[in-house]
Amino acid sequence: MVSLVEHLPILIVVLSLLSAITILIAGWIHRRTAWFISLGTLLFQFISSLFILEYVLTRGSIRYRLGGWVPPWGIEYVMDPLNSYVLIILLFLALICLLYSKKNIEHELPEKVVSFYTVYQLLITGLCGIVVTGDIFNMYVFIEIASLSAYALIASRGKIALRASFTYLVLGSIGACFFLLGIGFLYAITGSLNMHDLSLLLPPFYKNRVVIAAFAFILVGLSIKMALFPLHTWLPDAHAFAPSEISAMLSGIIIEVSTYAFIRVAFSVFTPPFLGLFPILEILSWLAAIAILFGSVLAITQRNLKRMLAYSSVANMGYIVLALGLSLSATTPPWGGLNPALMHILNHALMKGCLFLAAGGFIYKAELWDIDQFYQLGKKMPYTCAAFVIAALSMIGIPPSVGFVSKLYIILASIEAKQFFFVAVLLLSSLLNLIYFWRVIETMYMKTQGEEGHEPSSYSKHEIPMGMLIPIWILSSLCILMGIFWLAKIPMPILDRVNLLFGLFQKP
Amino acid sequence: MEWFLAKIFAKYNYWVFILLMLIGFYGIVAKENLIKKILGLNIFQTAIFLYFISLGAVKGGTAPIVDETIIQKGYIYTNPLPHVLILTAIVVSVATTAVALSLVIRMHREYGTIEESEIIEKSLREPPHGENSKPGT
Amino acid sequence: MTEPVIESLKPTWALLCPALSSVLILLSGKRPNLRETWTILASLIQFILVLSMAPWVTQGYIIESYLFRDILPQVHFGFRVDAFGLLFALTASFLWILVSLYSIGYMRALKEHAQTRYYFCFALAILGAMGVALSGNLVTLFVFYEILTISTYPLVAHEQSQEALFAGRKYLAYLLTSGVFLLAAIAWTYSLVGTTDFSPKGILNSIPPLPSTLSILFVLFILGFMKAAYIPFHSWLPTAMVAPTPVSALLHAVAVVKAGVFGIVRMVCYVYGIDLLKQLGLGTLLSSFAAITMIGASLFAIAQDNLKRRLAYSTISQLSFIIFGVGLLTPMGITGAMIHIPFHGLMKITLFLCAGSILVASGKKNISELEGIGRTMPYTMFAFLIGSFGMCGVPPVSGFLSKWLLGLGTLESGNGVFLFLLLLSSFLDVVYFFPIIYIAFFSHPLDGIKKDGQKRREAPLSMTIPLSVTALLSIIVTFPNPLANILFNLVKIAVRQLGGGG
Amino acid sequence: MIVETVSRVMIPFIQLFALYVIVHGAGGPGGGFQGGVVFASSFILYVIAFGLAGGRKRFPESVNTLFSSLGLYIYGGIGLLAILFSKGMAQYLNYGFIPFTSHFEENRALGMDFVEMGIGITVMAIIASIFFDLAEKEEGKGEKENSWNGS
Repeated sequence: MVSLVEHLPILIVVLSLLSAITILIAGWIHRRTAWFISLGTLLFQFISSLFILEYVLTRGSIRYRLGGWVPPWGIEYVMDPLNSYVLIILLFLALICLLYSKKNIEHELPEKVVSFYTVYQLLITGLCGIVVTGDIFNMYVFIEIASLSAYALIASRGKIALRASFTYLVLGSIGACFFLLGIGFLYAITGSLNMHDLSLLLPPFYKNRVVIAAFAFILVGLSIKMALFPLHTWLPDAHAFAPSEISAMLSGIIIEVSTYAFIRVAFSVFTPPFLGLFPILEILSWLAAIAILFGSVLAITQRNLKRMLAYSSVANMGYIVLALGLSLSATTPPWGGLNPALMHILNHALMKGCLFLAAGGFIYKAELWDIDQFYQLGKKMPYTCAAFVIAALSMIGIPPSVGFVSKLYIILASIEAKQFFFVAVLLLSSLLNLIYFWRVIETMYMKTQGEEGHEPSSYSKHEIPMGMLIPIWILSSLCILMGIFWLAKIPMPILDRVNLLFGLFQKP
Repeated sequence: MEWFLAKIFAKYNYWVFILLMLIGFYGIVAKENLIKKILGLNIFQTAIFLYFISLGAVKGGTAPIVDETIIQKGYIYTNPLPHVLILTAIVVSVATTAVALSLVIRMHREYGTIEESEIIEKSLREPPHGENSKPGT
Repeated sequence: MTEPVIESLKPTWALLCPALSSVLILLSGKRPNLRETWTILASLIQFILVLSMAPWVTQGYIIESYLFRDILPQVHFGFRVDAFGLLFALTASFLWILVSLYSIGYMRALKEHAQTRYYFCFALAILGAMGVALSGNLVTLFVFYEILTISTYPLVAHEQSQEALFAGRKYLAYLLTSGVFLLAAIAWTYSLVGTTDFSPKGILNSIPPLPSTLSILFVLFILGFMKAAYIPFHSWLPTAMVAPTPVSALLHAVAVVKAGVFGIVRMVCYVYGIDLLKQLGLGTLLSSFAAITMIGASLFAIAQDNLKRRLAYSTISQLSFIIFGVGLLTPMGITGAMIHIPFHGLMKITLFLCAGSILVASGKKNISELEGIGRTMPYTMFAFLIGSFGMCGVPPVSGFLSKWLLGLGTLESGNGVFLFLLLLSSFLDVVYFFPIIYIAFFSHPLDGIKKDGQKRREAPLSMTIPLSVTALLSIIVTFPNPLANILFNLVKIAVRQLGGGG
Repeated sequence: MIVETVSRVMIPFIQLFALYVIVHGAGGPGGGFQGGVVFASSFILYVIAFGLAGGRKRFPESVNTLFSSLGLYIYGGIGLLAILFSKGMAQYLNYGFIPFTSHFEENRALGMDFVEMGIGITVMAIIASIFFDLAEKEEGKGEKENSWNGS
């Protein structure tokens, strides 16, 4: 007997796929329906993901065999605390971005509303697929579905976005190919593609060069997808010129789901003992430290707000990977293990989501792209700007926001790992964050554009519609609330379960 | 020397795949023309597909259509799983190519060229961004 | 020895006052009267709440109110009010009432822009200062410390001119950088001893002493409390004087800088513990350091012509008295240092409010322009006189008492050089305050504006009353009376708790 | 003239062959992808013989979209039917539980055939639409093509 909740992982993926084509057909009949279908599907998905989390936490992991075939032959979907957690983040941000896009897409891409939502839904399908699957080849397919949809969505604005999308496409395909090659090596040595099965078959071969090469290929492939420092070159343009909700999804979810994929492969397939054999995680954390500094410094030099945020994403991926790199050396709860990395995945999704959506608001109302154009924006668009400020302060790490919590935890983890250099990097980066966000905030609120800027007409309110404002505000208030929740340890049991799963620290 | 050659030819499928991969990679990196870049990408992907398929090959194996005769006569048949996987991967690769081509078509329509450097040059000359809120205009 | 603990939500309520009022202020931005009513109301309620905690604390209880337990193992987010914290809280909340009144007059008289933002940030800043005062551990303190920094930025850059923006940037650059050091220091402390709770015994003495580690940590902490504006990290404070005067008054004479000093005292007495510091010999170092600031800032002050800038340097110098006193690590020194927090607050706020009144009434900012102002604004300048006497340590004013105690502290520590430095600094105080008084009262303005200058022209009542009150109070607290008793009792209890269970 | 006549004769056979390939996907060489492409080639032949406009008339864009969606619906829906008919007992794609016939294995085979058909229809529609798009040089529809790699 399979309980109803156990069907939800597959339903999340399949219904999302079916709704994508339903949107396409319904869009022929009436354009307006597209958004509503998408909304309905996403609501269903989001609520299901909550049920899944509840089920996983109370009754243990779900192992769902597609078509009743027994793994390792059949494809298996596995829900454990790690991916139920990521799934919720993913669907939540997707829902928020969808709410936002109703007005924004009608404004930005009036001719392509239907195809936008179709592809958007496909993107969600791909992302959900990456998260729920327990089969490594299946993961590759879903990564490609998500990436292809992302290429199309990025390109939807035309002009420069086309070039950005093309760059992303080429690099992303190379990354996917590397990932596929890694899978091929693993398959060559074990003859299995099921992650659980692989993790059981691999240990005798840990010192085998093929396995190491497989890991290296997978690491490089996924690093491209998650824009880890030397491989981030596609990211700034793609983030900057995509429609804003897609930028938010890219920065808040897509690169982070790739990080999830890496965590899954590194910890579920290769398992911590393998990672302990080689200084992989150390190299990663050093790269991440460079990424943090490099991203922050380049962010300072940007004039375009969305590009600046994009570089900030590079830095934030650095945070996540740095935390990931420390996960084996820092083992004391609550900051040990994967906790800080998983925390920052959620926190970054909230903060960057809010920032990109707010940046989209400026573009929507006034076509403002560059930071130096933001004179008096604090008066014209008070609510959007206030949300932006909250999220920016959170990025800087002002307590009690989410940014502060992640920073604190990563610092504590690096102190435990005796990596004082990383502490310095983290602290320095929060100062750099301050510099580039403060430039924006100062221009918004404080600077006056010479004398003509004082005309009373420029003070009139010019706020974005409610449909866009509410999602922004949900995210920005969550930036604070979630920080308090983290401090109150409300979501901690989930993370503790994740660490238990990988044996990263034993509960006392 | 002989030993070396034997070593190389024993695993010739790997050498072919690596060679193809590098050719593809060269195409992606070095070619200015976007279509050629896509071709390079395709070669790159195909190399990996070939590698996968060669994994499944068994010397002297027949097609993996299993019916009574094959089982009775104890024929060796090649491993079909990599082929199935590659079928999916080919679909993915075709889709990627389709998207890439459509991007190139649209770029050609915008800029009138498919040389990367010219596109970059032209895109830098146009007003920074902003004006393109309505695509295709 | 552990003190009896009372669980009470009062500290939380006291903090909710400014938090709620900030929201209400934002909501009623269109109606100035309502908006300012909220400010006054919140400040009054908050003061009453804080005052109502005083009886418990003077009986030796400690009030605890934890919102979230175990945000990290052994770290609770919440408040723990002891005598020293309450002392600062009382000072800050009391002065908030007066400054609120004053700023209504000031802001209206000068028709400043963005008043809603001003009051909003003001309330948030008080929230930060109160949080710093009442917090029970370093993590909570850090949270409010950063809130204080951020919320005062819009106040500093209020004018939005190039100069104000520059000042704001400098302000943030200094203070957030220091916040980073503070965070590093806190995280390090936590990883060393596994707790960040303040304890009168100190918490860092629970581990085997590692002189070099603890010294580096000490430097980190000191850098972390850059709000105390010690030399060479003082230059943000004079620059920040471009802010509206009530802001300078409350935030740069009371809340912000005092939060820094408060933090240093907390760190010295409650994190390191007096014994440990004596062992490490860091106290003398701290005092010498503070002494340099005392003398140096006074010398700088002499050179300033802008009244507010001179007062700012005076603040820097006076703050170092507190650090100096704590660094002596003797009961008397610490008593003097602690009591100097409210006393200096009262006196300095009087001076700043006077400076603001002068600006509103006559539009003058520089000391050289103040000729004869003692006659046109007698009340204001009389209050100023009291304040500056206090600064110099002239007996009937409270500044005398704290300096007396500090002097005793230096003798107790047996270091004659420190006594000399203290006296020298007091002398320098006279040197830079006397000219102001001389110019104001005895110097005659130039003939051309003489007639005009002879008329009495005080600032609005809502401005003159607060400054008179603070001036009066700074005399009253010198003599035994209920108010002074509360303050002295608090200090006594705090020192007794620190004094190794004595 | 010759081309047209030959095409007229050839097209039905091509399509028949395509159907053969599609339904043999489960038990032998062939399947939805191959069959779909063969089927689409018949349209391409038609367009070559009778011109673009004629081809478009026979196979308009709306039908194209409808077919591509229909294929996916069949593909996804059959799997869902498995859950529905077994009242939540069986997993997704467990075709054995769909009561086409009374026999479990036969059900499974039939289920797979249906899936192959779904794939075939989608592939056919998409290949045709790519062909038309490229031929007509219309506004590029980069977004639409990838709706089929889900199958």
